[in-house]
Amino acid sequence: MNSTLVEVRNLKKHFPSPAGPVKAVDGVNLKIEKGTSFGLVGESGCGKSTLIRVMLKLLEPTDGKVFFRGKDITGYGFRQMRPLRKEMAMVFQDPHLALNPRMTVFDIISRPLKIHGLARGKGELMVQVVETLKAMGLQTEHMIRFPHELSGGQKQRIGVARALVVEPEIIFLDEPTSALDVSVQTKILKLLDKARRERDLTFFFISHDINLIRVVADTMGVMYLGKIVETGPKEILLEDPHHPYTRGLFAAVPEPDPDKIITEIKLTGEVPSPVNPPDGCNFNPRCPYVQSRCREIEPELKELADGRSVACHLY
Amino acid sequence: AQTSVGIALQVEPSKLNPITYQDTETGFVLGSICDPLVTLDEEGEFIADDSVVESFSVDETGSEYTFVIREGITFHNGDPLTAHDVKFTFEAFMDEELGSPHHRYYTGIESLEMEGDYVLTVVLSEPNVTFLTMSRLRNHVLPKDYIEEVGWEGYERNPIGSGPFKFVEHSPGNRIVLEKFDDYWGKKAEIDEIVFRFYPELSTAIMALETGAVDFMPEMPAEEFMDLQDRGAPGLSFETYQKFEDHRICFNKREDSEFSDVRVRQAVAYAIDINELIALTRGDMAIPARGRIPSFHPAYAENANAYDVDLDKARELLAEAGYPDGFKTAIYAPAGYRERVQEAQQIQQQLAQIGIQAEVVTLEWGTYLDVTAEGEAPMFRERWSAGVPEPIGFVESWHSESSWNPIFGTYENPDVDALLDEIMQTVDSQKRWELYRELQEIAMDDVADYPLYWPLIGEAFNEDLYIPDNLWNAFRRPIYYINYWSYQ
Amino acid sequence: MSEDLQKEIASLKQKKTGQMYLTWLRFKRNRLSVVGLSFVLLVIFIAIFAPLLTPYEPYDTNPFRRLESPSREHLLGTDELGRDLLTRLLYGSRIALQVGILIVLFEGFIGISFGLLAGYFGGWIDEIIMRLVDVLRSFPVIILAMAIAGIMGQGLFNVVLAIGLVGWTTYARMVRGKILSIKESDYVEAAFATGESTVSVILRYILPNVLPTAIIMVCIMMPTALIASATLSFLGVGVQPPLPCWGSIAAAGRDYITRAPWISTTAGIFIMFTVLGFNFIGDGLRDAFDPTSKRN
Amino acid sequence: MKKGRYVLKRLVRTIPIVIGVTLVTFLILHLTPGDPVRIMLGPYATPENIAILRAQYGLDQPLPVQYLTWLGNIARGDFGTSIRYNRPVTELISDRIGITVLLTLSGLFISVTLGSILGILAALKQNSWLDYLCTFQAMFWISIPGFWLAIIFLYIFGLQLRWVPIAGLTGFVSLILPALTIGLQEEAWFARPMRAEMLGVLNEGYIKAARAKGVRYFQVVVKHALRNVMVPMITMLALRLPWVIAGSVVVEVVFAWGGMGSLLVNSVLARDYPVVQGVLLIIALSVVAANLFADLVYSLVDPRIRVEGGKK
Amino acid sequence: MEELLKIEQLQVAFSTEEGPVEALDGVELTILQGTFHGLIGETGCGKSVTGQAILGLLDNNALIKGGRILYRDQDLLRLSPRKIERTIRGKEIAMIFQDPGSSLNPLFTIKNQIEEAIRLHRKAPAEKREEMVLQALKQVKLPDAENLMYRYPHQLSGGMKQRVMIAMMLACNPKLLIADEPTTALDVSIQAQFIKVLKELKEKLSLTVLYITHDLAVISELCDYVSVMYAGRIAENLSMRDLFKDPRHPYTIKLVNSVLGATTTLDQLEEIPGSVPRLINPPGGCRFHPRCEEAIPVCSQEAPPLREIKANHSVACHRR
Ligand SMILES: Nc1ncnc2c1ncn2[C@@H]1O[C@H](COP(=O)(O)OP(=O)(O)OP(=O)(O)O)[C@@H](O)[C@H]1O
Ligand SMILES: Nc1ncnc2c1ncn2[C@@H]1O[C@H](COP(=O)(O)OP(=O)(O)OP(=O)(O)O)[C@@H](O)[C@H]1O
Ligand SMILES: [Mg+2]
Ligand SMILES: [Mg+2]
Repeated sequence: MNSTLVEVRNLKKHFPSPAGPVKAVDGVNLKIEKGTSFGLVGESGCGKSTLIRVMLKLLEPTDGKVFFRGKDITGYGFRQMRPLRKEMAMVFQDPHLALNPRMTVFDIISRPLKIHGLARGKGELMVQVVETLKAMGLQTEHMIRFPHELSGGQKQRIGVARALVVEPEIIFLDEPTSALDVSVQTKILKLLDKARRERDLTFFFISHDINLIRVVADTMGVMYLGKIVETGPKEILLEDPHHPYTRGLFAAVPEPDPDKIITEIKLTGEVPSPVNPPDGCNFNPRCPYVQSRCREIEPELKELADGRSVACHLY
Repeated sequence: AQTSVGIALQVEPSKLNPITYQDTETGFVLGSICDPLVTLDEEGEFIADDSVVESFSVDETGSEYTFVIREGITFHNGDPLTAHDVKFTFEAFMDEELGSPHHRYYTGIESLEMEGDYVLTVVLSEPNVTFLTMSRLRNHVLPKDYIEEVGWEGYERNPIGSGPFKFVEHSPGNRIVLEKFDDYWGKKAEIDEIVFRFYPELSTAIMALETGAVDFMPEMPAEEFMDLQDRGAPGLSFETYQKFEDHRICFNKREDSEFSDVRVRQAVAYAIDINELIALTRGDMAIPARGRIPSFHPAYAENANAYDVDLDKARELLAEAGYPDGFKTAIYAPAGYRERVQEAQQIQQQLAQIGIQAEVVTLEWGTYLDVTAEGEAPMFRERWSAGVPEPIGFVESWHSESSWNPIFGTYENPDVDALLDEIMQTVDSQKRWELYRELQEIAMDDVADYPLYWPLIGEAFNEDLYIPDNLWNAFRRPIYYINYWSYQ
Repeated sequence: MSEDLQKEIASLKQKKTGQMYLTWLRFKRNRLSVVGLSFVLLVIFIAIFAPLLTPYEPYDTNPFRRLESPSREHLLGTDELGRDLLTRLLYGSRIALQVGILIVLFEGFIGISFGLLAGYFGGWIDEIIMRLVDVLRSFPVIILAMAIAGIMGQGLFNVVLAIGLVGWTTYARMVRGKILSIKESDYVEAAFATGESTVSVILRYILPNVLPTAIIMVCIMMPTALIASATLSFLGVGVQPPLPCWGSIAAAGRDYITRAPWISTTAGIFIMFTVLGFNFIGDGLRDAFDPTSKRN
Repeated sequence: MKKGRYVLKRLVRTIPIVIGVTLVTFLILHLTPGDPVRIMLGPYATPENIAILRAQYGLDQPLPVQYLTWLGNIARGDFGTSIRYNRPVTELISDRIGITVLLTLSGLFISVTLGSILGILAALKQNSWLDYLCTFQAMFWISIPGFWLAIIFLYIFGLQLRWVPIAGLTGFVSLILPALTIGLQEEAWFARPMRAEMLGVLNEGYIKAARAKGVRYFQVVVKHALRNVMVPMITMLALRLPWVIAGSVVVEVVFAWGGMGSLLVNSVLARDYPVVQGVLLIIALSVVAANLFADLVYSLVDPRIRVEGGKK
Repeated sequence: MEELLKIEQLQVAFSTEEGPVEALDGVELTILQGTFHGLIGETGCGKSVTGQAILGLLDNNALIKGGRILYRDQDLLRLSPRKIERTIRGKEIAMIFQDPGSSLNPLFTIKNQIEEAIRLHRKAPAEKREEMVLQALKQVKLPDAENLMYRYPHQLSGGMKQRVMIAMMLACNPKLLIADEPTTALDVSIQAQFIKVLKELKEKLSLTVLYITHDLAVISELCDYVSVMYAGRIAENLSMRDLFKDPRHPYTIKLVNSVLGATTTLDQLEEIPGSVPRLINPPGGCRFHPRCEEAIPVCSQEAPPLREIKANHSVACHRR
């Protein structure tokens, strides 16, 4: 039986800027069921990273609520959040930036254990760190290295190890492989997948690579300009994307197959600035099916019969 | 041939106002622009030569001074100089509003009376034999009409006088230029132009003199003079004369001070080797002092105890005073006064020999004045110089009621007070000199202050420059008589 | 298992060259910085052992042997009070280091603390501190210091105060800038995401990353401090005699530049070499501390 | 953001700095221990004189009132009256400011040109002997106290070689040594950043792109690189201005140029507070103005500031 | 088809403080007139260095240790820098770079920068140049070109900048365009638009392009021939079809199999064990051997030469 682990309601995050507020996240609703993997795709700048940071309370939301295990954690302060940090871990996009250059690998991985009091004594700490490292395919000798002495893939494995070591309930992954080469990417993906299956973890995975989301996610969401435009079970969405943006996006992905080439370009133009998103449906300037109400009324995220939700006046 | 003379000044004259200036440099410049009312001869007697008066006289009561002004003198703008101008000048000094630093010397004037255009009588409210001395009548006669027309600020911008040179320009921070006044009534200048240049940095000034960028530097420091002379710096001539000045150590003689005990002061006096100090900062450009009044003056006290170096005696005196192992104290000197700071360091070494550990404290001038006046400085290195022949200034501070008394460390001796009072009232100068001598002998026994030396002034100047011998003298000084200079 | 592990790690650690050692290796590669280091070490050595290096006392005057040119007896000649110049210069290293260190400590402490506050907390604290920095930086150090020392009086302490009053702004700006970039960095965010407290983030993540900058700053600011204090001496408001301070020796010697050029010159050279030393070290450290600055 | 708004914003940001500068200038002289008037007049002053002067300078008022009065006077161009010269401070400064400006600008000119040329050459010939020479000479000049350099220069070129007259400001020749002293000292501060910035810019994509489309290297350096280096160099210029001014104070004293620097030194030593305050304020305000000016210049050079639509 | 550019045994090293980096060690490839030639490989394998070597734009610390780059039978490596500058760059060969953000000079308008290229390589009177700028921008399908050319780079989005770059380089009228990962920084939807523009240009102008990327999917969209690089060497030269249908080199096979497609599952994905070697002390013999499952002793001793196994397909492997 699935139960909702994390839920956000009408979450908003606006950054002040000289030209007006940057509406990075602008009314996001989503639910992450326990034990599943939620994959969120969207193009660069649509607010994916910001969403994760708000959900993790690394940034204060402008509006909306975040629930964890049904509890509203929106107003939680540092102390209240602290025990939850053990439950919600995060893996960062760029492994070169996510590790403190002045800490050894051992320090980096053991810090979360120490913070949450998960190991008694130095011996136990070491055993746990080494085990985690081994699980990541690294050796004991890596423990005394500094990040700059590691390759990109190794660094990202440390990043994953840091998230896994506290045995969290859910891991938020912000494009964990986009800075890596394909061959290295495979390694990380497999490690993550293995960990998820072994530990019954919940994933919240974001990426701009649809193929990647397809591989790692059970449930999929598509984000555009700070909003979720379509979400639902992966198979349904991939099979038959409804939202014009989803369709355009899927069609634009090139295939590593000479027989399948992009024939038609459905997405023209560029993403508008999040400072001044268009009125109504914010996809309307690029939408081939645009109607007059699209320019005035913002479509709600409606649940359809097949289990997906879509924010479009067409449905 | 060269017709211009360059003069190096270390400080830029503040403003060319004969009434209000305080710095010697302004005096140097004004001395060529303006004529004095009376002058001094080589002995320090007041005379009428080179001045705007033909003659002057004092009545037998000593309270009426009559000046007969020379006829035919004109200011640089062509106006004639008359008794009106002299009166105007006196009034300017008396005018509190104008803020002359010498104002108080003129307070004794009751009235100024004119007889015709060329005779002025100054009537004092009570007899004062030193009126000429105190009112410093080296000061300059000013053009009344011109000043009334342009105002004081206008005057400062473009000062005129009746002197041998007229003002051309003052380029601030850079130079002041004067040119020969062709209609001068007296000895006409042979030099066409004087350029005063300002060198805040001593070494630069000396280099300027050496390279011929300037020809003369008034009151050059003894050390630099000695150096140029010893090296025989090419292109320069050298002259020396004694200044009316003395250098001394002052003690804080207030009760809480170690130096309130005369034996301690004597010990210090015995420990200080004046010859070393002179060697240090002046080479042979000084005469070891005996008493305070310089030796060329008739009031010189040959017999004032001079405390030749005697360390044993010094130690003995210290022990008697209760400091067999010496004590810790401090010697203060104003920062930026190189000689005084250097000598203080030497004295520190000398006192160390008798166990007195004196720290050298150098303070910025203003702070130095404050600290010494408030009696916070146990010992300090002082200097007194006078521009007039009456030596009263040297000794006045010993009077327990003098305003200078607390500043120089307080000193009380009824005999000294009585002698000083007597000096003030003695008209006969020979008798006065005698009293001065007696006074100094008493004070030296007390070591009221400890005089160190009387400096000689050496001037190095362009060897092509001819400066008459009679100007090399404490009371005349070449810088005030540039109209007598010439190029050979 | 855990004991074996500990042993294994201990042996690994032994084999592994430490971070400091690597920094040192990188530093050593830069020949100029080694030269700089040796200058500075020499100055420190001299400062410590000055009394053993010379038979003379720095304050012993001799009016009859002043301004002597270098001789066997007085290797660098004597100064204007007949003191042995070399002795004074050797002892002068003490004052130089003292002045330099005091200034750097003073301005470093204020600057780094304010920089930390401004950079970390941002907002109005940052605004106020940075405006103050802007204000103070509008005054040339020497000129403000001169005014302050001129008013408060001279002396070592006032020199330190006067120079430090503007000097700290340089630290504050650097440290703030560095912190802003560190604060924005993913690894700090990652630290918060794992539940680190603010204090811990500052101590474990921000400070260690600011430290190299701060150390480099010290090496860069030391020369400025030394030169500024020498200049104050020259302008007549610096450290006062008879303290054997290089700046005041060089400044006092200027009056004797024509007859005893060695006074000013040697003092100037002592200053120059020390300053050069710190500059070289600063340069070397900048490269040595930043392992990523070189291409792999 | 429109250019006008940018300019306005910069101006507004300057206001608190200007206020701060006046406050610091004011407080420095008023928070010092001791009574300024007593210090000004020295110990020989009578109590009446002190009282008169106190009233005259408004020192009997509470501090904030004094500040506001002072500020009001300054706004009207009245910097008070010099104690030593008994003349308006404004007049004293305006008489001398020209000399200091001349010296500062010529020193700045030498340092910027020399520094830029050396920095560019060093960057273009990275790791060559020229590069090392450039680094070394930069280190050398900044390791020498300015006054010492000035005196040595004067000694060598003035006294020994007699190439220049030691007579203060007497024409172009007399400008060479002072300007060179400042120029050499400051040159280092332009050469090294110039080198670094130039290296940075030369590594930028648009430089490679320009070369890839066949622009001659010389052209690339002159057109594409130099203009981009200008922005950080203008910042450097504004940043170094206080130091150049400080340098010219020292140089003025040594070379017997009576500019504002000499005036300041004399006034500090003579405790002529109104002058000290005036000079301090003028210098600080010109630095503020220079910074403002630099900001405005960027906006001319850099379209990212000039033209609306800055992305980040 | 005519060979436009032929690289033979190109060896490039960089001197660094830690020692020489042997970035390229015997690169061989041939670009045919009118084709798109892909160059793929993982980060740091030397793709960009190869591209830059062709144009003589290597960093100062580079040392060309051997080989030839034949462009229409003249060896570019033998040309003086001056000659390359005057006769090759822009005129014959142009290049666009990965980062669209930094490839345009922020201080000049688009028009100014394109005009510069036109002035250098095409004889046209000043009045006509504006027209040509407009033409160039329209050619790459930039909307609102009339206004756009007066803008500054910071006012454009990444995709637009990259298209301006192409327009600028094409304005030079080069015979060969080197594109160094031009789409890596772009979003998929923008990338698709960009690819489309390139394809159209290929047809219209019969453009020859050396396309550097690590994205095999893009290769499959655009390229006719492909060179696979590994650690400074060419592993395999082959046609695009062969890359997906008939790869021979163990590295190529792994690489192709590690790419996610629309239908691949995680289990199908292959990973390459170990990590890319550092080029300061590269492994002897075949540089791939430490990570190769099929390695035999000779692999660690001798570097395999490129051998043609069929037309337009050569492999550098001892086992094939
Ligand atoms: N701290 C911030 N201040 C102002 N704007 C911000 C801030 N962080 C993000 N933004 C803006 O918010 C928007 C969304 O940013 P975000 O980083 O969440 O996008 P993303 O989807 O993660 O993009 P990418 O795929 O490039 O990582 C962007 O327009 C970005 O410029
Ligand atoms: N100037 C240089 N100095 C030293 N090493 C260099 C230099 N330029 C490149 N290299 C090295 O040469 C190798 C090849 O670099 P290159 O930039 O060609 O890789 P790439 O294949 O383009 O990688 P990417 O996909 O990351 O762009 C790398 O190992 C790099 O570190
Ligand atoms: Mg992101
Ligand atoms: Mg590359």
